[in-house]
Amino acid sequence: MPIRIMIFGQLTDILNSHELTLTDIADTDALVSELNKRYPSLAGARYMMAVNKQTVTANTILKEDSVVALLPPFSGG
Amino acid sequence: MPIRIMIFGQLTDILNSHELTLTDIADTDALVSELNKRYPSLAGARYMMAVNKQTVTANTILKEDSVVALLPPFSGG
Amino acid sequence: MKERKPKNIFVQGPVATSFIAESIQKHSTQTSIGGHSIFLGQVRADLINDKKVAAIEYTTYEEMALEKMHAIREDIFSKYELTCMHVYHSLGKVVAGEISLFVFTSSPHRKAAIHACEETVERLKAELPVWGKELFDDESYQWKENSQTL
Amino acid sequence: MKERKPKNIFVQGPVATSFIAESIQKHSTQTSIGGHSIFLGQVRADLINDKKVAAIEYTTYEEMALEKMHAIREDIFSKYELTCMHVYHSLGKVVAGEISLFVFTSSPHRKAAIHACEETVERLKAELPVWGKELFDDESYQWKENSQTL
Repeated sequence: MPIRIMIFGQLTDILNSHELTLTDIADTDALVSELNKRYPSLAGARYMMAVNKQTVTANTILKEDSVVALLPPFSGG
Repeated sequence: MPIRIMIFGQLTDILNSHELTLTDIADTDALVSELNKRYPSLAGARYMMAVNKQTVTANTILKEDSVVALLPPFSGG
Repeated sequence: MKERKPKNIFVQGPVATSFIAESIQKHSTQTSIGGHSIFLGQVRADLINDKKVAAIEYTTYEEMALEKMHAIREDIFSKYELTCMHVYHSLGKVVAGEISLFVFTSSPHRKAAIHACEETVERLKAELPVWGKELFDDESYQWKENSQTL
Repeated sequence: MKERKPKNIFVQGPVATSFIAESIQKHSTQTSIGGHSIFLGQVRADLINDKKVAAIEYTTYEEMALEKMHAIREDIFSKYELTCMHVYHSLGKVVAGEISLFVFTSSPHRKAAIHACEETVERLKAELPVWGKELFDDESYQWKENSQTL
Protein backbone atom coordinates (compact mmCIF):
# COMPACT_ATOMS: atom_id res chain seq x y z
CA MET A 1 0.00 0.00 0.00
CA PRO A 2 1.83 3.12 -1.22
CA ILE A 3 1.47 6.29 0.81
CA ARG A 4 2.21 9.60 -0.89
CA ILE A 5 4.09 12.10 1.28
CA MET A 6 4.32 15.77 0.27
CA ILE A 7 7.15 17.81 1.78
CA PHE A 8 7.18 21.60 2.14
CA GLY A 9 9.31 24.55 3.22
CA GLN A 10 12.49 23.92 5.18
CA LEU A 11 11.73 20.19 5.37
CA THR A 12 12.57 19.91 1.67
CA ASP A 13 16.16 20.74 2.70
CA ILE A 14 16.21 17.87 5.20
CA LEU A 15 14.53 15.29 2.98
CA ASN A 16 16.11 16.62 -0.21
CA SER A 17 12.82 16.13 -1.97
CA HIS A 18 9.31 17.55 -2.43
CA GLU A 19 7.60 14.18 -2.49
CA LEU A 20 8.17 10.62 -1.31
CA THR A 21 6.25 7.38 -1.63
CA LEU A 22 6.54 4.83 1.17
CA THR A 23 4.90 1.44 1.45
CA ASP A 24 3.76 -0.69 4.40
CA ILE A 25 3.04 2.27 6.67
CA ALA A 26 -0.02 1.63 8.84
CA ASP A 27 -0.48 4.98 10.53
CA THR A 28 1.10 8.39 11.12
CA ASP A 29 3.08 7.23 14.17
CA ALA A 30 4.67 4.50 12.04
CA LEU A 31 5.36 7.09 9.34
CA VAL A 32 7.15 9.38 11.80
CA SER A 33 9.31 6.49 13.03
CA GLU A 34 10.25 5.48 9.51
CA LEU A 35 11.02 9.07 8.47
CA ASN A 36 13.15 9.70 11.57
CA LYS A 37 15.11 6.53 10.82
CA ARG A 38 15.78 7.62 7.24
CA TYR A 39 16.32 11.34 8.01
CA PRO A 40 17.67 11.64 11.57
CA SER A 41 17.70 15.48 11.54
CA LEU A 42 13.92 15.44 10.95
CA ALA A 43 13.45 14.37 14.57
CA GLY A 44 14.52 17.84 15.74
CA ALA A 45 12.41 19.75 13.20
CA ARG A 46 9.12 21.47 14.01
CA TYR A 47 6.28 20.49 11.74
CA MET A 48 2.65 19.46 11.63
CA MET A 49 1.23 16.62 9.65
CA ALA A 50 -1.85 16.79 7.44
CA VAL A 51 -3.67 13.73 6.12
CA ASN A 52 -5.85 14.51 3.11
CA LYS A 53 -5.43 18.24 3.81
CA GLN A 54 -6.64 17.96 7.42
CA THR A 55 -4.04 18.57 10.11
CA VAL A 56 -3.84 15.66 12.52
CA THR A 57 -2.49 15.60 16.06
CA ALA A 58 -3.46 12.11 17.25
CA ASN A 59 -2.15 8.98 15.56
CA THR A 60 -4.10 8.46 12.34
CA ILE A 61 -4.64 5.31 10.24
CA LEU A 62 -3.34 5.66 6.67
CA LYS A 63 -5.28 4.14 3.78
CA GLU A 64 -4.43 3.32 0.20
CA ASP A 65 -5.02 6.79 -1.20
CA SER A 66 -4.04 8.82 1.85
CA VAL A 67 -1.95 11.87 1.05
CA VAL A 68 0.26 12.96 3.91
CA ALA A 69 1.83 16.43 4.04
CA LEU A 70 4.67 17.52 6.29
CA LEU A 71 4.08 21.17 7.15
CA PRO A 72 6.76 23.25 8.86
CA PRO A 73 5.70 26.57 10.51
CA PHE A 74 3.85 28.76 8.03
CA SER A 75 5.40 32.00 6.86
CA GLY A 76 3.12 33.46 4.23
CA GLY A 77 1.99 37.05 3.86
CA MET B 1 -14.43 96.17 18.25
CA PRO B 2 -15.40 93.94 15.28
CA ILE B 3 -15.55 90.17 15.83
CA ARG B 4 -15.33 87.92 12.80
CA ILE B 5 -17.67 84.91 12.92
CA MET B 6 -17.23 82.00 10.52
CA ILE B 7 -20.23 79.77 9.89
CA PHE B 8 -20.11 76.19 8.65
CA GLY B 9 -22.24 73.25 7.56
CA GLN B 10 -25.96 73.28 8.28
CA LEU B 11 -25.61 76.54 10.24
CA THR B 12 -25.06 78.35 6.95
CA ASP B 13 -28.69 77.49 6.16
CA ILE B 14 -29.90 79.09 9.40
CA LEU B 15 -27.73 82.20 9.21
CA ASN B 16 -27.90 82.39 5.41
CA SER B 17 -24.24 83.30 5.36
CA HIS B 18 -20.72 81.89 5.67
CA GLU B 19 -19.37 84.85 7.62
CA LEU B 20 -20.61 87.65 9.85
CA THR B 21 -18.99 90.57 11.60
CA LEU B 22 -20.50 91.77 14.86
CA THR B 23 -19.33 94.64 17.07
CA ASP B 24 -19.52 95.29 20.81
CA ILE B 25 -19.48 91.63 21.79
CA ALA B 26 -17.47 91.09 24.99
CA ASP B 27 -17.41 87.32 25.21
CA THR B 28 -18.81 84.10 23.76
CA ASP B 29 -21.87 84.12 26.05
CA ALA B 30 -22.78 87.56 24.79
CA LEU B 31 -22.22 86.36 21.23
CA VAL B 32 -24.59 83.43 21.70
CA SER B 33 -27.29 85.73 23.11
CA GLU B 34 -26.93 88.14 20.23
CA LEU B 35 -26.99 85.37 17.61
CA ASN B 36 -30.05 83.72 19.18
CA LYS B 37 -31.83 87.06 19.11
CA ARG B 38 -31.05 87.57 15.43
CA TYR B 39 -31.54 83.93 14.37
CA PRO B 40 -34.08 82.32 16.73
CA SER B 41 -33.78 78.86 15.14
CA LEU B 42 -30.06 78.80 16.04
CA ALA B 43 -31.05 78.27 19.69
CA GLY B 44 -32.18 74.72 18.87
CA ALA B 45 -29.16 73.85 16.73
CA ARG B 46 -26.29 71.67 17.91
CA TYR B 47 -22.89 73.26 17.46
CA MET B 48 -19.56 73.92 19.13
CA MET B 49 -17.73 77.19 19.16
CA ALA B 50 -14.06 77.68 18.37
CA VAL B 51 -12.13 80.84 19.18
CA ASN B 52 -8.95 81.18 17.13
CA LYS B 53 -9.29 77.53 16.05
CA GLN B 54 -9.53 76.21 19.62
CA THR B 55 -12.86 74.80 20.68
CA VAL B 56 -14.18 76.48 23.83
CA THR B 57 -16.73 75.24 26.29
CA ALA B 58 -16.56 77.85 29.07
CA ASN B 59 -17.39 81.51 28.43
CA THR B 60 -14.43 83.12 26.67
CA ILE B 61 -13.43 86.78 26.37
CA LEU B 62 -13.29 88.00 22.77
CA LYS B 63 -10.53 90.39 21.68
CA GLU B 64 -10.07 92.65 18.69
CA ASP B 65 -8.73 90.00 16.36
CA SER B 66 -10.61 86.99 17.72
CA VAL B 67 -12.00 84.73 15.05
CA VAL B 68 -15.03 82.76 16.20
CA ALA B 69 -16.24 79.69 14.31
CA LEU B 70 -19.63 78.02 14.71
CA LEU B 71 -19.12 74.29 14.16
CA PRO B 72 -22.06 71.93 13.75
CA PRO B 73 -21.42 68.16 14.19
CA PHE B 74 -18.61 67.01 11.90
CA SER B 75 -19.36 64.66 9.03
CA GLY B 76 -16.16 64.20 7.08
CA GLY B 77 -14.69 60.97 5.74
CA MET C 1 13.53 61.25 8.29
CA LYS C 2 10.10 61.64 9.81
CA GLU C 3 9.24 65.12 8.64
CA ARG C 4 5.93 66.01 10.18
CA LYS C 5 5.21 69.65 9.35
CA PRO C 6 1.54 70.54 9.03
CA LYS C 7 0.67 69.54 5.51
CA ASN C 8 -2.35 69.89 3.34
CA ILE C 9 -4.65 66.87 3.27
CA PHE C 10 -7.40 68.31 1.08
CA VAL C 11 -7.91 67.54 -2.57
CA GLN C 12 -10.58 68.98 -4.84
CA GLY C 13 -13.09 66.32 -5.90
CA PRO C 14 -12.71 62.54 -5.55
CA VAL C 15 -9.47 60.69 -4.81
CA ALA C 16 -8.50 58.88 -8.04
CA THR C 17 -7.58 55.19 -7.90
CA SER C 18 -4.55 55.98 -10.08
CA PHE C 19 -3.38 58.38 -7.36
CA ILE C 20 -3.76 55.60 -4.77
CA ALA C 21 -1.71 53.23 -6.95
CA GLU C 22 1.04 55.86 -7.35
CA SER C 23 1.11 56.45 -3.59
CA ILE C 24 1.59 52.74 -2.96
CA GLN C 25 4.18 52.43 -5.73
CA LYS C 26 6.30 55.23 -4.22
CA HIS C 27 6.85 53.11 -1.12
CA SER C 28 8.64 50.31 -2.98
CA THR C 29 11.95 52.08 -2.34
CA GLN C 30 11.26 52.05 1.42
CA THR C 31 12.41 48.50 2.02
CA SER C 32 12.10 48.66 5.80
CA ILE C 33 8.32 48.61 5.36
CA GLY C 34 6.63 45.25 5.92
CA GLY C 35 2.98 46.25 5.90
CA HIS C 36 0.69 48.96 4.58
CA SER C 37 -2.80 49.59 5.87
CA ILE C 38 -5.21 51.62 3.78
CA PHE C 39 -8.67 52.89 4.50
CA LEU C 40 -10.84 54.31 1.74
CA GLY C 41 -14.10 56.09 2.37
CA GLN C 42 -16.52 55.73 -0.53
CA VAL C 43 -19.68 57.81 -0.99
CA ARG C 44 -22.75 55.61 -0.52
CA ALA C 45 -25.91 56.02 -2.60
CA ASP C 46 -28.06 55.84 0.54
CA LEU C 47 -31.81 55.88 0.20
CA ILE C 48 -33.25 58.48 2.59
CA ASN C 49 -37.03 58.96 2.59
CA ASP C 50 -37.20 57.46 -0.91
CA LYS C 51 -34.57 59.83 -2.24
CA LYS C 52 -31.18 58.58 -3.36
CA VAL C 53 -27.90 60.27 -2.45
CA ALA C 54 -26.26 61.20 -5.76
CA ALA C 55 -23.17 62.89 -4.31
CA ILE C 56 -21.72 64.47 -1.19
CA GLU C 57 -20.34 67.99 -1.22
CA TYR C 58 -17.62 68.49 1.37
CA THR C 59 -16.59 71.74 3.00
CA THR C 60 -14.11 72.41 5.80
CA TYR C 61 -12.71 74.99 8.15
CA GLU C 62 -9.33 74.41 6.56
CA GLU C 63 -6.91 76.17 8.92
CA MET C 64 -8.44 74.44 11.93
CA ALA C 65 -8.68 71.06 10.18
CA LEU C 66 -5.00 71.13 9.23
CA GLU C 67 -3.97 72.02 12.79
CA LYS C 68 -6.14 69.18 14.15
CA MET C 69 -4.78 66.74 11.58
CA HIS C 70 -1.25 67.73 12.52
CA ALA C 71 -2.00 67.00 16.19
CA ILE C 72 -3.56 63.64 15.32
CA ARG C 73 -0.54 62.76 13.19
CA GLU C 74 1.87 63.64 16.01
CA ASP C 75 -0.13 61.50 18.47
CA ILE C 76 -0.23 58.52 16.12
CA PHE C 77 3.49 58.73 15.33
CA SER C 78 4.34 58.84 19.02
CA LYS C 79 2.09 55.84 19.74
CA TYR C 80 2.94 53.51 16.84
CA GLU C 81 6.16 52.52 15.08
CA LEU C 82 5.27 54.05 11.74
CA THR C 83 7.44 54.62 8.70
CA CYS C 84 4.94 57.02 7.18
CA MET C 85 1.35 58.21 7.09
CA HIS C 86 -0.59 59.88 4.30
CA VAL C 87 -4.08 61.31 4.55
CA TYR C 88 -6.19 62.79 1.75
CA HIS C 89 -9.73 64.10 2.11
CA SER C 90 -11.94 65.40 -0.66
CA LEU C 91 -13.48 68.85 -0.78
CA GLY C 92 -16.29 69.78 -3.14
CA LYS C 93 -18.49 67.27 -4.90
CA VAL C 94 -17.83 63.52 -4.77
CA VAL C 95 -20.32 61.33 -6.66
CA ALA C 96 -21.67 58.08 -5.12
CA GLY C 97 -19.16 55.28 -5.72
CA GLU C 98 -16.18 57.63 -5.68
CA ILE C 99 -13.52 57.85 -2.96
CA SER C 100 -13.61 60.81 -0.55
CA LEU C 101 -11.07 59.68 2.07
CA PHE C 102 -7.71 57.94 1.72
CA VAL C 103 -5.73 57.07 4.86
CA PHE C 104 -2.47 55.20 4.31
CA THR C 105 -0.09 54.01 7.05
CA SER C 106 3.10 51.98 6.65
CA SER C 107 5.28 50.25 9.20
CA PRO C 108 7.90 47.54 9.47
CA HIS C 109 5.21 45.47 11.22
CA ARG C 110 1.62 44.86 10.22
CA LYS C 111 -0.06 45.46 13.58
CA ALA C 112 1.35 48.98 13.92
CA ALA C 113 0.24 49.87 10.39
CA ILE C 114 -3.25 48.40 10.89
CA HIS C 115 -3.94 49.93 14.30
CA ALA C 116 -2.50 53.32 13.39
CA CYS C 117 -4.72 53.43 10.31
CA GLU C 118 -7.86 52.53 12.24
CA GLU C 119 -7.14 55.06 14.99
CA THR C 120 -6.40 57.80 12.47
CA VAL C 121 -9.69 57.15 10.66
CA GLU C 122 -11.68 57.23 13.90
CA ARG C 123 -9.98 60.38 15.14
CA LEU C 124 -10.28 62.35 11.93
CA LYS C 125 -13.97 61.44 11.60
CA ALA C 126 -14.55 62.70 15.14
CA GLU C 127 -12.19 65.68 15.22
CA LEU C 128 -11.79 67.26 11.81
CA PRO C 129 -14.10 70.19 11.09
CA VAL C 130 -15.42 68.83 7.81
CA TRP C 131 -19.05 68.75 6.71
CA GLY C 132 -20.76 66.63 4.10
CA LYS C 133 -23.90 67.80 2.35
CA GLU C 134 -25.78 64.87 0.86
CA LEU C 135 -27.12 65.90 -2.54
CA PHE C 136 -30.14 63.93 -3.70
CA ASP C 137 -30.92 63.18 -7.31
CA ASP C 138 -33.89 65.59 -7.21
CA GLU C 139 -31.47 68.44 -6.31
CA SER C 140 -32.62 68.67 -2.70
CA TYR C 141 -30.07 67.97 0.04
CA GLN C 142 -29.53 67.17 3.70
CA TRP C 143 -26.53 67.60 5.97
CA LYS C 144 -24.77 64.35 6.78
CA GLU C 145 -24.04 63.30 10.35
CA ASN C 146 -21.29 60.85 11.23
CA SER C 147 -22.14 57.93 13.42
CA GLN C 148 -19.58 57.21 16.12
CA THR C 149 -20.61 53.60 16.50
CA LEU C 150 -20.70 52.07 13.05
CA MET D 1 -24.91 38.17 -4.67
CA LYS D 2 -22.35 36.89 -2.21
CA GLU D 3 -20.83 34.10 -4.24
CA ARG D 4 -18.31 32.38 -2.07
CA LYS D 5 -17.06 29.33 -3.95
CA PRO D 6 -13.46 28.35 -3.23
CA LYS D 7 -11.45 30.62 -5.47
CA ASN D 8 -7.82 30.92 -6.32
CA ILE D 9 -5.90 33.52 -4.33
CA PHE D 10 -2.44 32.86 -5.72
CA VAL D 11 -0.67 35.00 -8.27
CA GLN D 12 2.74 34.37 -9.77
CA GLY D 13 5.26 37.01 -8.65
CA PRO D 14 4.45 40.36 -6.97
CA VAL D 15 1.03 42.02 -6.79
CA ALA D 16 1.18 45.04 -9.13
CA THR D 17 -0.04 48.42 -7.86
CA SER D 18 -1.97 48.82 -11.13
CA PHE D 19 -3.86 45.64 -10.25
CA ILE D 20 -4.68 47.09 -6.82
CA ALA D 21 -5.98 50.28 -8.45
CA GLU D 22 -8.16 48.29 -10.85
CA SER D 23 -9.57 46.24 -7.98
CA ILE D 24 -10.54 49.41 -6.14
CA GLN D 25 -11.96 51.01 -9.27
CA LYS D 26 -14.24 48.02 -9.94
CA HIS D 27 -16.07 48.77 -6.68
CA SER D 28 -17.27 52.20 -7.77
CA THR D 29 -20.43 50.60 -9.16
CA GLN D 30 -21.18 49.06 -5.76
CA THR D 31 -22.74 52.15 -4.24
CA SER D 32 -23.85 50.45 -1.02
CA ILE D 33 -20.18 50.38 0.02
CA GLY D 34 -19.10 53.07 2.48
CA GLY D 35 -15.62 51.86 3.40
CA HIS D 36 -12.81 49.75 2.04
CA SER D 37 -9.98 48.37 4.15
CA ILE D 38 -6.82 47.16 2.48
CA PHE D 39 -3.77 45.43 3.85
CA LEU D 40 -0.63 45.08 1.76
CA GLY D 41 2.30 42.93 2.78
CA GLN D 42 5.58 44.25 1.40
CA VAL D 43 8.83 42.28 1.33
CA ARG D 44 11.32 43.85 3.75
CA ALA D 45 15.05 44.06 3.02
CA ASP D 46 15.88 42.78 6.50
CA LEU D 47 19.49 42.58 7.58
CA ILE D 48 20.12 39.14 9.07
CA ASN D 49 23.68 38.38 10.24
CA ASP D 50 25.01 41.17 8.00
CA LYS D 51 23.24 39.77 4.96
CA LYS D 52 20.43 41.61 3.28
CA VAL D 53 17.19 39.96 2.16
CA ALA D 54 16.98 40.58 -1.60
CA ALA D 55 13.72 38.70 -2.20
CA ILE D 56 11.35 36.12 -0.77
CA GLU D 57 10.37 33.04 -2.72
CA TYR D 58 6.93 31.75 -1.75
CA THR D 59 5.66 28.21 -2.08
CA THR D 60 2.38 26.68 -0.92
CA TYR D 61 0.41 23.49 -0.53
CA GLU D 62 -2.15 24.94 -2.86
CA GLU D 63 -5.12 22.56 -2.49
CA MET D 64 -4.97 22.79 1.29
CA ALA D 65 -4.38 26.58 1.28
CA LEU D 66 -7.43 27.20 -0.91
CA GLU D 67 -9.62 25.04 1.34
CA LYS D 68 -8.36 26.91 4.41
CA MET D 69 -8.87 30.27 2.76
CA HIS D 70 -12.40 29.28 1.83
CA ALA D 71 -13.13 28.39 5.47
CA ILE D 72 -11.63 31.69 6.67
CA ARG D 73 -13.71 33.60 4.12
CA GLU D 74 -16.91 31.84 5.25
CA ASP D 75 -16.16 32.65 8.89
CA ILE D 76 -15.42 36.30 8.17
CA PHE D 77 -18.57 36.74 6.06
CA SER D 78 -20.71 35.22 8.79
CA LYS D 79 -19.14 37.46 11.43
CA TYR D 80 -19.05 40.84 9.64
CA GLU D 81 -21.46 42.71 7.38
CA LEU D 82 -19.26 42.61 4.29
CA THR D 83 -20.10 43.48 0.71
CA CYS D 84 -17.04 41.69 -0.60
CA MET D 85 -13.58 40.36 0.17
CA HIS D 86 -10.63 39.80 -2.12
CA VAL D 87 -7.35 38.10 -1.20
CA TYR D 88 -4.26 37.72 -3.37
CA HIS D 89 -1.01 36.09 -2.29
CA SER D 90 2.18 35.85 -4.32
CA LEU D 91 3.92 32.62 -5.23
CA GLY D 92 7.47 32.51 -6.54
CA LYS D 93 9.96 35.33 -6.20
CA VAL D 94 8.99 38.74 -4.82
CA VAL D 95 11.81 41.30 -4.60
CA ALA D 96 12.23 43.53 -1.51
CA GLY D 97 9.90 46.53 -1.80
CA GLU D 98 7.31 44.62 -3.82
CA ILE D 99 3.87 43.53 -2.60
CA SER D 100 3.30 39.86 -1.74
CA LEU D 101 -0.11 40.03 -0.04
CA PHE D 102 -3.23 42.04 -0.87
CA VAL D 103 -6.29 41.72 1.37
CA PHE D 104 -9.26 43.91 0.47
CA THR D 105 -12.58 44.08 2.35
CA SER D 106 -15.54 46.35 1.67
CA SER D 107 -18.65 47.09 3.69
CA PRO D 108 -21.41 49.67 4.05
CA HIS D 109 -19.72 50.61 7.36
CA ARG D 110 -16.09 51.29 8.07
CA LYS D 111 -15.72 49.25 11.26
CA ALA D 112 -16.85 46.03 9.61
CA ALA D 113 -14.44 46.55 6.71
CA ILE D 114 -11.52 47.41 9.01
CA HIS D 115 -12.02 44.58 11.50
CA ALA D 116 -12.74 41.97 8.84
CA CYS D 117 -9.54 42.94 7.03
CA GLU D 118 -7.42 42.71 10.17
CA GLU D 119 -8.88 39.36 11.19
CA THR D 120 -8.43 37.94 7.70
CA VAL D 121 -4.76 38.99 7.66
CA GLU D 122 -4.11 37.44 11.08
CA ARG D 123 -5.88 34.23 10.22
CA LEU D 124 -4.26 33.69 6.86
CA LYS D 125 -0.80 34.34 8.30
CA ALA D 126 -1.46 31.72 10.98
CA GLU D 127 -3.44 29.17 8.97
CA LEU D 128 -2.41 29.13 5.31
CA PRO D 129 0.24 26.57 4.41
CA VAL D 130 2.55 29.03 2.68
CA TRP D 131 6.31 29.25 3.13
CA GLY D 132 8.68 32.10 2.44
CA LYS D 133 12.32 31.48 1.65
CA GLU D 134 14.38 34.61 2.28
CA LEU D 135 16.95 34.93 -0.49
CA PHE D 136 20.01 36.97 0.45
CA ASP D 137 21.99 39.04 -1.98
CA ASP D 138 24.90 36.56 -1.77
CA GLU D 139 22.57 33.80 -3.06
CA SER D 140 22.34 32.04 0.30
CA TYR D 141 18.91 31.76 1.93
CA GLN D 142 17.00 31.06 5.11
CA TRP D 143 13.42 30.01 5.73
CA LYS D 144 11.21 32.79 7.07
CA GLU D 145 9.14 32.33 10.22
CA ASN D 146 6.07 34.44 10.94
CA SER D 147 5.78 36.14 14.27
CA GLN D 148 2.36 35.92 15.88
CA THR D 149 2.89 38.96 18.03
CA LEU D 150 4.13 41.74 15.79
